[in-house]
Amino acid sequence: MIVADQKPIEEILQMLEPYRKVLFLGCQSCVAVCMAGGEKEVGLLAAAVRLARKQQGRPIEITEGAVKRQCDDEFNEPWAQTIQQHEAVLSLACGVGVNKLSERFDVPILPALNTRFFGEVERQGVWAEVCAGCGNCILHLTGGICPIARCAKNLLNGPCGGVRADGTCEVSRNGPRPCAWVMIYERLGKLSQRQNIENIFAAKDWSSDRHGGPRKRVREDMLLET
Amino acid sequence: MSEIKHGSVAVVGGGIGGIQAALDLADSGFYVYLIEEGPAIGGRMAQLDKTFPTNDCAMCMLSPKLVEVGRHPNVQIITLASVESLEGRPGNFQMTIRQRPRYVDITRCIACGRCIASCVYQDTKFPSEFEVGLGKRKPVYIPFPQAVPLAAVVDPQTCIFFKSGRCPQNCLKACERGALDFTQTEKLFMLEVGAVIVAPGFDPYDARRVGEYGFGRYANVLTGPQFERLLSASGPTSGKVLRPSDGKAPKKIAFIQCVGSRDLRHQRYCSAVCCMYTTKEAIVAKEHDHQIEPTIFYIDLRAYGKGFENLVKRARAEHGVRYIRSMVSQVTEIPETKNLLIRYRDESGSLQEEEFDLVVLAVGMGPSAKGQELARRLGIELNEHGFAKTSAFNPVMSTREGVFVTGAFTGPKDIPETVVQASAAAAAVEALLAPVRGTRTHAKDYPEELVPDGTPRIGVFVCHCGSNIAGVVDVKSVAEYAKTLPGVVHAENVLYTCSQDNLKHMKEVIREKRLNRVVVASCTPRNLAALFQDTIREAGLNKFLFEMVNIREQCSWVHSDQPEQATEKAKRLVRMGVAKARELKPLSVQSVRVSPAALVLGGGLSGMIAALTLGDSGFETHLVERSAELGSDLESADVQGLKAKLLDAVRVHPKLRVHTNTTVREISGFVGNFSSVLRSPQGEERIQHGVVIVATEAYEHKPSGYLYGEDARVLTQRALEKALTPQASPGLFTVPPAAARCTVQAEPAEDEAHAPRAQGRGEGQLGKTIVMIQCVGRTERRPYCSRICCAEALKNALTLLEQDPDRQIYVLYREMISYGFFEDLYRRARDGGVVFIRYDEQSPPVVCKENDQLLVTVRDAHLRQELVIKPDLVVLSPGVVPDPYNEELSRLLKVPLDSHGFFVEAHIKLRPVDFASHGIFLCGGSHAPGTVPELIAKAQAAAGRAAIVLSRGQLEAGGIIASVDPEKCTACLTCLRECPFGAVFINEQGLAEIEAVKCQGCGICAADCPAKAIQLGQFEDAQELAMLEELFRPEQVALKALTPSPLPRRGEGERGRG
Amino acid sequence: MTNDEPKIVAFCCHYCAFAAADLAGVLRLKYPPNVHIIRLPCTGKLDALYLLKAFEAGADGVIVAGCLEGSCHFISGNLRAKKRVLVVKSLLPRLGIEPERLEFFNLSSAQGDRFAQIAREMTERIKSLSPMRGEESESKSGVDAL
Amino acid sequence: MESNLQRALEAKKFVVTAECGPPKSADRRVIEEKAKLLKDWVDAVNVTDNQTAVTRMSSLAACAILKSWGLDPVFQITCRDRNRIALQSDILGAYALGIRNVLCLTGDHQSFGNHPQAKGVFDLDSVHLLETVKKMRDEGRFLSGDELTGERPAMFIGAVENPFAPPYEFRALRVKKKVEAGAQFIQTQIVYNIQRFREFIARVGDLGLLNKVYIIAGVSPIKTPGAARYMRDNVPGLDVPNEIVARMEAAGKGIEDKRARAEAWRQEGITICVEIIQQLKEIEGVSGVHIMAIEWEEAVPEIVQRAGLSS
Repeated sequence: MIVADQKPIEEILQMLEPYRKVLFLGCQSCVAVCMAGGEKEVGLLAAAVRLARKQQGRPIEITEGAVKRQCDDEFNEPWAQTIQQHEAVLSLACGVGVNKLSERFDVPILPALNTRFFGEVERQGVWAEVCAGCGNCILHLTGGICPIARCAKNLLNGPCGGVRADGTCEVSRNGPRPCAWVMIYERLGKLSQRQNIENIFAAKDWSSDRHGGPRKRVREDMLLET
Repeated sequence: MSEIKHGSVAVVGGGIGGIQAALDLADSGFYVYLIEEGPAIGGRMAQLDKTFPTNDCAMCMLSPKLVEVGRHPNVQIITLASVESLEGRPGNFQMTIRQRPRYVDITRCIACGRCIASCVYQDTKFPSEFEVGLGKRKPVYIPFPQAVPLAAVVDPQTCIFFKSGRCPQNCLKACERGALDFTQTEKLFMLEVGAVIVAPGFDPYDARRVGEYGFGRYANVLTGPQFERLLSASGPTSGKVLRPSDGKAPKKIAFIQCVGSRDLRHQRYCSAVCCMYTTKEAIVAKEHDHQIEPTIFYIDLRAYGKGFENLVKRARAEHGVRYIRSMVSQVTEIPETKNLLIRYRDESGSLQEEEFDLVVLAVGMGPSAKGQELARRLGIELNEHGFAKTSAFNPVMSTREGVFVTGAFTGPKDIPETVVQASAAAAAVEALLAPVRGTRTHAKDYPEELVPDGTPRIGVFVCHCGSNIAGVVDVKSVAEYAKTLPGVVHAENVLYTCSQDNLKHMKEVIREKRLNRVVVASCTPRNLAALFQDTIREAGLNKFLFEMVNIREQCSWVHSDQPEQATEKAKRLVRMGVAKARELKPLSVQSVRVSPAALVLGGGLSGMIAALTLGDSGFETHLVERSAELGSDLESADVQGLKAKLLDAVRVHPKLRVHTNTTVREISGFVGNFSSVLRSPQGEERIQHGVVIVATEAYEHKPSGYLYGEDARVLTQRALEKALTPQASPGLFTVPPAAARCTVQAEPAEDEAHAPRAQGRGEGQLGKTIVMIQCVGRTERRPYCSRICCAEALKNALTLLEQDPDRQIYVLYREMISYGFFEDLYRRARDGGVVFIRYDEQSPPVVCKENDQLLVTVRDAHLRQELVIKPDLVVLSPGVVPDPYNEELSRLLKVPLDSHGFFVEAHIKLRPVDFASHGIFLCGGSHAPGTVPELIAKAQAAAGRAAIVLSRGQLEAGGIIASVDPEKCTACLTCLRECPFGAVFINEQGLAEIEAVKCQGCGICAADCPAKAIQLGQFEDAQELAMLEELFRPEQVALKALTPSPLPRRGEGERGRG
Repeated sequence: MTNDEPKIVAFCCHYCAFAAADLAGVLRLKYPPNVHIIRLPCTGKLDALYLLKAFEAGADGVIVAGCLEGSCHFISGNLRAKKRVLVVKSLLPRLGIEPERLEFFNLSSAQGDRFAQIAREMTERIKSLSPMRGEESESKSGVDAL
Repeated sequence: MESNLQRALEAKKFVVTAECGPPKSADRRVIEEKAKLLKDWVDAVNVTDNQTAVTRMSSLAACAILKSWGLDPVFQITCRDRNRIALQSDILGAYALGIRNVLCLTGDHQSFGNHPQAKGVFDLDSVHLLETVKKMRDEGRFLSGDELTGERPAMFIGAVENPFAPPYEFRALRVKKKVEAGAQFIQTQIVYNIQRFREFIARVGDLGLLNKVYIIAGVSPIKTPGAARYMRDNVPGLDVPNEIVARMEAAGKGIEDKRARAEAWRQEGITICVEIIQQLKEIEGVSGVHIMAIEWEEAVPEIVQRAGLSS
């Protein structure tokens, strides 16, 4: 799932500064699941913005809505007329939704979210990055634990020396997290597959990652044009 | 049996025990007469501020029960009534009742208080029974604000009209409802009942009789029950702890324990609850006022129940409560300050004097005087202490067949034990009267529901409540205003909306004006909403198309000094109510069939009792036991008779199916409809059942150290018990249930090695000098009191002495937990020469060996010196631990375990044998350690609670529950993770769905659903937001269209704008 | 509703705070008439949106009152509500609204006096703040008439 | 063979290397001062590469300065700031400047430095870098396989390992991977816990690596008890036993004069360091010590002398 955060309200208010009539459009997919951009958040954010603007003495008119998936034109299309009746759209989708709407409509599409990462639900209210979408998976060798996403240095031959005595990583944004390589080592032990990492992993071909430029996937047989 | 005639039951006593028994019976198909001496039900619990060990608010727990029993169609509450006589036989009793006049017609009284205000006595003058004399009342009064029945009462003892005959009777004139009636006279009438449950409770010991503490003479000496009222927010001081003498806040408060208890001059037995209620009062006092320094003087600190130890720890550590182990010899008052001087010996034995601002006496539980009279009239026997006589093996059976006893009438008890016994007594009655179940109860018929059309047609009824509302609020203008609101097609003001004539009128208006929503603006919905809902249902409307606006308790009564403001507020509240009503939707209630069978897990004492009770009540019951035989926990010789009887009864019972060598592999479903797979060596079998009872037991812990297992002269109390030929009569004492299983199954070799050798020595060969060590291995990991070990040690010590009076027996203990009547054993043991040596938790006794001589070294906490004993035998009390199988059951049933591995009940006070998950009940030692009678009562209670579900045949599901809009659900699992009741599941479409039967209607899921896919019936967002929008809407702003549009919904957007 | 009295919404749990408000009535305790109670089955039902909507609708203060901790009829509803209130409380100043205008309370059904006291104290507390900006502009335009 | 360090190791000398941190300025005199201080006492000098991700003078340039003063520099190069193109280019340049030793590291994470906003590169990890240098040297090819068109960088290749970070059993295996990748010598994290270090060496020995790679144990004198406590409590991958902290604390006890107390602490720190070196000397398979006297280079001569290592 794509995990996103709502931008700070101050930043959103600043973005909306020039407008008096705005559509707040949520997305009921990933960002709803990660509680950043579903219908509930649309309602909350709209109420907050209306309140703030009322306090500033510059009321704003907000229409609220949410679509099933903002990354598909077909879901957005029913909103075409509504979108055009507004000065701007504040999209509560991931960056994909903002791009998608921008491609289609000549109205400023503003991002309400910061799109963060591909994540798992660690427990309710906590999402963790576990896949970096590098395009070249080695999870079968590392016990299903991705060193690219879960090691701060993307090491392929870790762990580095910065492992704390309790096995957590010295780079600890948002609290201690286990060193990916300690996890890999322990997991492979359980699976009796330690030999997987006794040999040297080759230097990674990053061309499959976004470092190789914007990516596209094509399924020839599914193309409709002849 | 032709004799079983009446499907009705008399419950005598309207305290928490009587209420619980009445509700259980009424819910399972019996008609109940709830007979109460006083003017209102509620009993002692209503007077409490908080309850231990959780310090929950007593009234918050009790009040919903009061309302429930008060409104129950199959319960008739008869107040101011006493039993005159009881004739007949079980199943066919004739009970004569004498009812004193109330001088108030409760069908007319609306508890407005005008009669009280107008009484010729300007000031409250007479001591209030409810306030235990601390507060005052008038001759006409309402017993307490939450009383049921909620009506005034006239006390002829103090009413001047009755005393002198000369009174202007202002009250009669003041009552707008004509409810007062001084012509009422005493009535005698007869009830036909199949059985009787007697629950008259206890009398607090009269502290005046313990003269040395000066109660009644010194103003600042109070009793525990009085102090409880001081702490209560609704008490005489509004919850402020103030001294009676000068109204000042006391700083140093002394609590004196065992006032009247454990005292040959007074009550010999221990009152069982005072240590804990005092601890609670000390904590709550401290919470009210941090300046307070509480000191508790005690003899033994008896924190033996579930969660008790923890409360005491918190009292010491977090609240700084000072505990002093000392008997206070005297309290004297310092005349100038009215402070109190307490003289006591401290633990080093030196005499101390300390001054306190307030003294609270922990008075014990005495047998109820009225209960004793009642016993005489009912023809049941009392025991030597004046409590009801019961059999150890049927703790709720009196000496007269068909008459059951419960609660503190059978001995000192706390609330959960009382509730357990109440449910147990109800279960016993159900079993007795099973053939006539449902013959006296009635269900109401309603017309078919009209299907409302889309446009709201709202009727608004604004209540005067006599002058209660109309005296402050301009009711007429509120009704006029209501007419202007969108959707309202009828509005009127009514003198009493709840009166029978108005209810009839309401139904007519609904039909004539084709109303499809009704708003009543009157008093609190907590009392009367159900009445109005019932009324509109009688008129063919769905009962959820109703909204109640509280303009009495939350308007006229609190703003009586600002009538104009109150009127404006009433308008706003009505406007909100109407706004919500416009959005209301009919909600459906479906019936779910109940599989009329039970699954009982655990074939020990508790499991057998529960299964037999259910079987006797007519329900097919599967009794599942992991091991090869039932009752293997019943090992002690004194319960062999019981065991044989139970095994026989189980074997021949036509309703029971016994599955030994069987485990449960899977349990699915919900209350009323469980489906389980049982696995045995014969294969797997799937069974359908409506309820589950978890009845696993607890084991004697296997001790380590103390040379146990190394020297055959060191054994456990259980092993000793086996080695002794029991002399005592059954019922006097108890054994730890299932304890044997540990020794027999877990460590057979070792135990056999002990027992035969001990036995080999036989009587008299156990040695002359015997040391018993209590609380063996009670550590941080097992910090709870096992409750039963002290009594067991005392019993064995007495048996040893009976065999050979020359024996020297030492009992090394931390606290002597001989609660209730076990105190007799303690006293007899002391009289018999048993030496009791108390040791501190920090310095436990040490057992070692020197040249084959056992040596026990102990530091006597009282003498503060080390003693060395050379015993022939060392007996250990290692406590009990819950069945390790509980962990698996906990996972299978999704029911919680506490940190020690015991199951956690739904509510420690009021639902002690229920799990929070509906349809699953618990009993047995794995719930909490207990004596045989305690476990039997718990097993009966669990069976009784389970029988309520089974007896219904159908369960109602729906109404105010949450539901998921599958169009919007993104299956994020938030609801599934949050639901406290496990009501959410992911359906075959991969979307969240809510099991209607399990949903309790809290709305947590609806509030957190990120896709806004969940709504809670009657509290939908559209309804709540409509109220908010209307609340402060300035009049000039145009009214919204009749059907306000909520958030543009995704579906609409997609289809509508496409 | 007088213009100088702050307008307050109190979201109350049916089992405790609502019952406490009833008890305040039974005891005839006084509190300002601008405090309006909305009954919830449990404060667990309280959507954070209601809090913002209450301010949007013109409330000057919002009270949320649930059961004492550990006493929730639905096990954890009051704890969920408390967290939501804290989140909205931290949001308010960023919208230009004093966080003191919103408060969460735990009380039992027996605390009628405490309910009245809370109602009075919140009223006083909000009086001490400068009026909400939105209200000002509305009053200026003469719309607020009630 | 142009590496002094390699020569000394092959001659079975118990070598001493020291560390030189470049300045946070463009001042070459700082390097020169340190060069003068260390010149006669050590076999080689490591130059750190923006250590702890704090920006300093380039390691390559500082190495060149040391070289010009006649020292044998060890060029520390990290993967944090350079991708594979830059890494290989710097190796070539270093060799051209006469630098003969290279120590390949992954590098401290940028979040610990003075530019936590920086983008970390981590294109390769240290093992890959070892392979790359080895390939350039032995096969005359770049990592991509493309050929070098002339002189190859004949570097003496080193790596690091931390015996004191979990998983402890894996650390020796990681040495093995590094040796296979091309490491000829290993410089370790600072040793305070001799016991754990012995276990590490034993494991390395069990893998048959001790005759394939030179192990140079890291040591470092402690200046103050505060520093000891800080290292014990706050630096991941350092294992400072309590007794060492206690010794440092005891050293200053009762000394009122601040200066005298500081001096007592320093003396005790150096004594502890010397004692550790003496124990390390006794461990078979340890070929020398690497003295990391961070910003306290003047202690190095005293340590070397007192440990009886002076050449």
